[in-house]
Amino acid sequence: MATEQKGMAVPEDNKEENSVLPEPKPPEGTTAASASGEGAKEKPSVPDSETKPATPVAKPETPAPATGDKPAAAPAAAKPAAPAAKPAPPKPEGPKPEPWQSELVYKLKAQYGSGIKEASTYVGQKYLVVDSSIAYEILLRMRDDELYDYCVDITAVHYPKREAQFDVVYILYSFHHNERVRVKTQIKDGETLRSAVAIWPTSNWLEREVYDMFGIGFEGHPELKRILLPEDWKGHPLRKEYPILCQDQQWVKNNLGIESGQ
Amino acid sequence: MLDAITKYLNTRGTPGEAGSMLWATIYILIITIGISLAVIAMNWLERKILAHMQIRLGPMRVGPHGLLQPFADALKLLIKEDIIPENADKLVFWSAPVVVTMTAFTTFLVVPFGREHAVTDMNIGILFMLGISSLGVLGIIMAGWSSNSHYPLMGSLRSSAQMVSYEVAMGLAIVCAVLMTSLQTGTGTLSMIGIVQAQAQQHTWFIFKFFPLGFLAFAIFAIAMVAETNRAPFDLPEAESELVAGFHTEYSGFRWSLFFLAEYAAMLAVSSIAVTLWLGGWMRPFPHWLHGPIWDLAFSFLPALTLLVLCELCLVGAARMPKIPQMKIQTIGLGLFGLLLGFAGLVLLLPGVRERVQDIYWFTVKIAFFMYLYIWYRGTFPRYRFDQLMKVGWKVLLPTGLGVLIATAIWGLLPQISSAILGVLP
Amino acid sequence: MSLSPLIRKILLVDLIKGLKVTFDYQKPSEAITEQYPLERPVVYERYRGLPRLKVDPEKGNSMCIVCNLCALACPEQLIVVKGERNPVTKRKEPVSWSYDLSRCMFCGLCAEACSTDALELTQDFEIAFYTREGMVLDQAALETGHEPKRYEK
Amino acid sequence: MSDFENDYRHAKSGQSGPGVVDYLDLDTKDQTYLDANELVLNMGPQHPSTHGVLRVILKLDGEKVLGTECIIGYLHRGVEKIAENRTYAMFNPYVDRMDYVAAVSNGLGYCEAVEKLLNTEAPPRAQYIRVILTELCRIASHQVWLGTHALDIGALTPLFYCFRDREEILRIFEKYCGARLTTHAFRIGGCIYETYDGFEQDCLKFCDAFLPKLDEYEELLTTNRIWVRRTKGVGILKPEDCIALGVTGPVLRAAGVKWDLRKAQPYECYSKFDFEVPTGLNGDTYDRYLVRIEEMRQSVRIIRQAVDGLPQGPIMAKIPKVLKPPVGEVYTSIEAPKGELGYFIVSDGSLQPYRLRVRPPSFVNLQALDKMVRGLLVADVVAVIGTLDIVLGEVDR
Repeated sequence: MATEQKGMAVPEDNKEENSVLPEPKPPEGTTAASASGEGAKEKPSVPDSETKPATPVAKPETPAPATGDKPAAAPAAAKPAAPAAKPAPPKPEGPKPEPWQSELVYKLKAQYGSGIKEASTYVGQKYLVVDSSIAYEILLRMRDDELYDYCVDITAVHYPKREAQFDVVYILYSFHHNERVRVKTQIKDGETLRSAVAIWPTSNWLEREVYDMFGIGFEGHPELKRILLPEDWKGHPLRKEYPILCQDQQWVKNNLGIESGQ
Repeated sequence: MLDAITKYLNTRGTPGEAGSMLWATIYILIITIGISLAVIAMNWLERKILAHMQIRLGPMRVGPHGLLQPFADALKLLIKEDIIPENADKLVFWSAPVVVTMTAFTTFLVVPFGREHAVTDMNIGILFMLGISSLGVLGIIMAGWSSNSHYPLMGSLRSSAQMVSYEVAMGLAIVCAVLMTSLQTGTGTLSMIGIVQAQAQQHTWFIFKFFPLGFLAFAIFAIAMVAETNRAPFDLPEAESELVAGFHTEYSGFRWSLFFLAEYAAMLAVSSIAVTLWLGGWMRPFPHWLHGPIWDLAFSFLPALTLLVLCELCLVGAARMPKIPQMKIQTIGLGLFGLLLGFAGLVLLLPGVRERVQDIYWFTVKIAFFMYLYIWYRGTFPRYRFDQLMKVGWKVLLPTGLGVLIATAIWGLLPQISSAILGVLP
Repeated sequence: MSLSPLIRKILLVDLIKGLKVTFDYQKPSEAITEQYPLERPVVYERYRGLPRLKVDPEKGNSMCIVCNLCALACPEQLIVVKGERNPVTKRKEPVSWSYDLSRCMFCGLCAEACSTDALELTQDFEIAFYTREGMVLDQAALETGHEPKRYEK
Repeated sequence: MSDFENDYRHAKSGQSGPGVVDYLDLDTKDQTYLDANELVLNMGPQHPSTHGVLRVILKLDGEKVLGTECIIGYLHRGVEKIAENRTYAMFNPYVDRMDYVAAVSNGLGYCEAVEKLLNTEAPPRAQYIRVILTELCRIASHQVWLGTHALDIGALTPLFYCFRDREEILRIFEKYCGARLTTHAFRIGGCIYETYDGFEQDCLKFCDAFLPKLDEYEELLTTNRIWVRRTKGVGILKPEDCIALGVTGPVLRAAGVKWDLRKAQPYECYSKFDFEVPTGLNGDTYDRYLVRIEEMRQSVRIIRQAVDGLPQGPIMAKIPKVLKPPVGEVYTSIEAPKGELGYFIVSDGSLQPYRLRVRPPSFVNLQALDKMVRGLLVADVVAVIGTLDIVLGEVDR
């Protein structure tokens, strides 16, 4: 147990340095926005304005001891960490994406050329990265010609540092091949994608959720509105610049009649 | 005063027959209080029996074995805030529970708990009961409509459709029984007491008459009466999983308790119709087969015996209570309750009392059987859907009822028909 | 063969089967209700309930060495430990402990992380408090264990 | 383009489509049917049978449903956002709180996904323990479903029988991992708890006692004419509709599609067990009922086999104490009691998931509600909500 403890202390320390930030971060409104934005050219106006009122309430509560405590704990853990930290880098990097070679990919590449940006497998899972302009076509083709008839999930990932900030991920499954493929496409903030509701009715709510959480628009969606959050909520929570301790104070005030829900 | 009492008691008739306004009032009071008490008892029993069917214990905290739970509930309902929805039609909203309760209680005017234990012996008794009890649906519609809310509205509309359609089948089944009364005397009777007397004369309960016709008619009635009282599996008007609480969703407190009272009173009322029409009313089992003074005496001890058994159960229960200080009051309470029952049982052993309560006792036992059935159904069956309910009412019960009616009539006329045929033949 | 279902239907066999099941279950011995304050529920050994900080039974000092692993492991970050080195024994001793039970989800990660097995989740499940502040346990409360409130009547 | 899509589009534009009730053109033509305007009934979020805080707005003609709109999100806790701010191990307890009826399955799915990301696998003994617990959890989840579904249709009693038997399962959970509902039973890389003494016997005892109880439920319901009438032909989903709507789990199988991730893409050690995947024929509520009942029997089969074959060995794979998965992204899914439960994790090589997406079966299945209840009665809406077996904690996350 004791030896393990030493080993454990190492990465905990790392954690302190690079990524335990969410709690300490929110307090100062402007710096928080700039820190979380980190040079990415997103529009910080909306979440930022929401952050400010959130902080005074959040501060005296629970995050305060956490912030106060951690610096105290970090040095203690750091001392044994230094020697043990060395073995970490030579650790194998883990699997790398490998090119996915199959007839499907050749066909698609032949047809769309550079529209297919990447076709790889990662730990046995296949994915395509396609240009956003042909995403709808690819999806339609995947369903009709390649028998990927079941749309498992549609989701998005936000990379604020990239120019095309969002990855929209379509996870498809084929009952025929018993195989899963992810179709990814990258779009910029403010751009829209063509809705896949006409291809899979299941996209309806999934796209609504993506819209709700990321603010990605889908053209041709029958009723693109928020699904999990209230209709007049401000901000899109799963964007990276949206802090975890953030809520639409105005909405809470108007609808719940309380100062803060936190 | 004493003279007046004994004079009436010696008439051996209902107050209506005796023309005694005073006694009629007393009877009405007794019946009203009795029904209310029965509803309270029913409330407790339903909880307990349903709980045990559902492998629970039911109320256990308020009083020993939750015996005081209904009283606690009643108290809670009485002191609860009386809420009338803002957009409700106040007058109708206010009067709906009154209408429902009044009709439910009024039906008991003609219910014969014994030969002389009815308020009056109306010659159209059964018709009166049907008529009054179908007025209850009016109150339900009023409640649903005046609440100005969707769930009650739907509940009340379901209720009205359901009651109307099941009353048809119910009526047919009742006509069968009425037909049977006319078989020996030649003239039938609609009087509740008359119907029981007809069964006494014919030496059979109508449920066994013309087997299986009597039984079929009874079965139709038994199904229709469940639907008529909006109980599971026909409890669509108040289907809690669909309509929250149906027509009384918006009611609370005392008004709600009136609906509750009315529902159980209606259950008792239709059960008493069933008992009167098919199960020989106040008659004890086998009055003709096991007759003679010894049997009479033996059967007359049963009411007292029942109470004594209950008393014994209470005392055993009290003895088996956990022996801890917290349960002391409950143990004493249960013991006292048992002693009270035992005392009542002893009183019933007195000869004069013994004879007078016997018919009430048998009537009550038979009604209790139906009440148990109600609870049993509720514990077992899923709920019909509205269209299916209608289908059962119109497509199954109504044709069967008609068939049974015609068959009863033919069977009843068989002697005349055969003699006519024999007379025509040379 | 085709007649049999019809007869079964007319005789209400399906309904009677159901009625029989519910009737049979009426025996009081079948009831599974637990009369809670009178009957205590069986709580098994690994139950994750109220947290407790162990005291070394021989020396009488806290077994906590302020390694802070529990605080780091806690997903809700509700544990705050502060300690300082005891100049005599040369080991770290806790100065203040705070465990916010109101936010705890009893996942057990803190007890798993504890390097000296000082922190454990006990079988005490009666953890109702009158105030939110009362749910923030300090070292004393964690060590003595919260006086088990027996709910009786 | 399936039939469904046409219906769908027509419904959205307010026109009648094939297979949908004719009254749908009410609002466009502004004419009334028997002088009755359509009734908008708000069902929930406080309603006895919306299984939590689902709100359904029903457009009714009398009692006939013309259209529905689900309003969800009342229980939204931002699980995915929380995940981005927790380490991999820290997030594990949170997944239990999504589908709290089948917490063990959720945990399994999450551990599977992170293990895939780490490119490891749990040791055999851990896999067997996981399978046993997950199958117990499936039974428990189906029992809750059966009880509440029966309650929705008006049968009060099965609920208590189901919960009594579920209690036995929860007791096993409590003995094994110390919690009954939100178990946090598995850890990334295996299990942290070794089985307790008598674990195997408890499981076998449960299996033996459970099957007769299951027959009892069936006696109460399967042949009961009211139950059959209430469920047969109600809420029919054809296989193509199921696939188009992404509906999975027992709902899909009841439509006749023999697809179970335990068979199709076996995870853990499911490939070693012999079990059937029950399917229905009509895709109605009754078939879904039968499929789930049969699934419980099959789960018992799996548990028995797994207990018999429980190997010895370590229960935790060799993984670093602090998880720092390599950069990459994976999607793994398991067959949760309600359908395909998937986790899509994007790792940026740090301690916390860069993005964690849960593919909740309830959420996707709930979408089919509208399709299923068109033209049925209000009472059927309740039955259909029950048969979809949704857990709002998972729908809203």
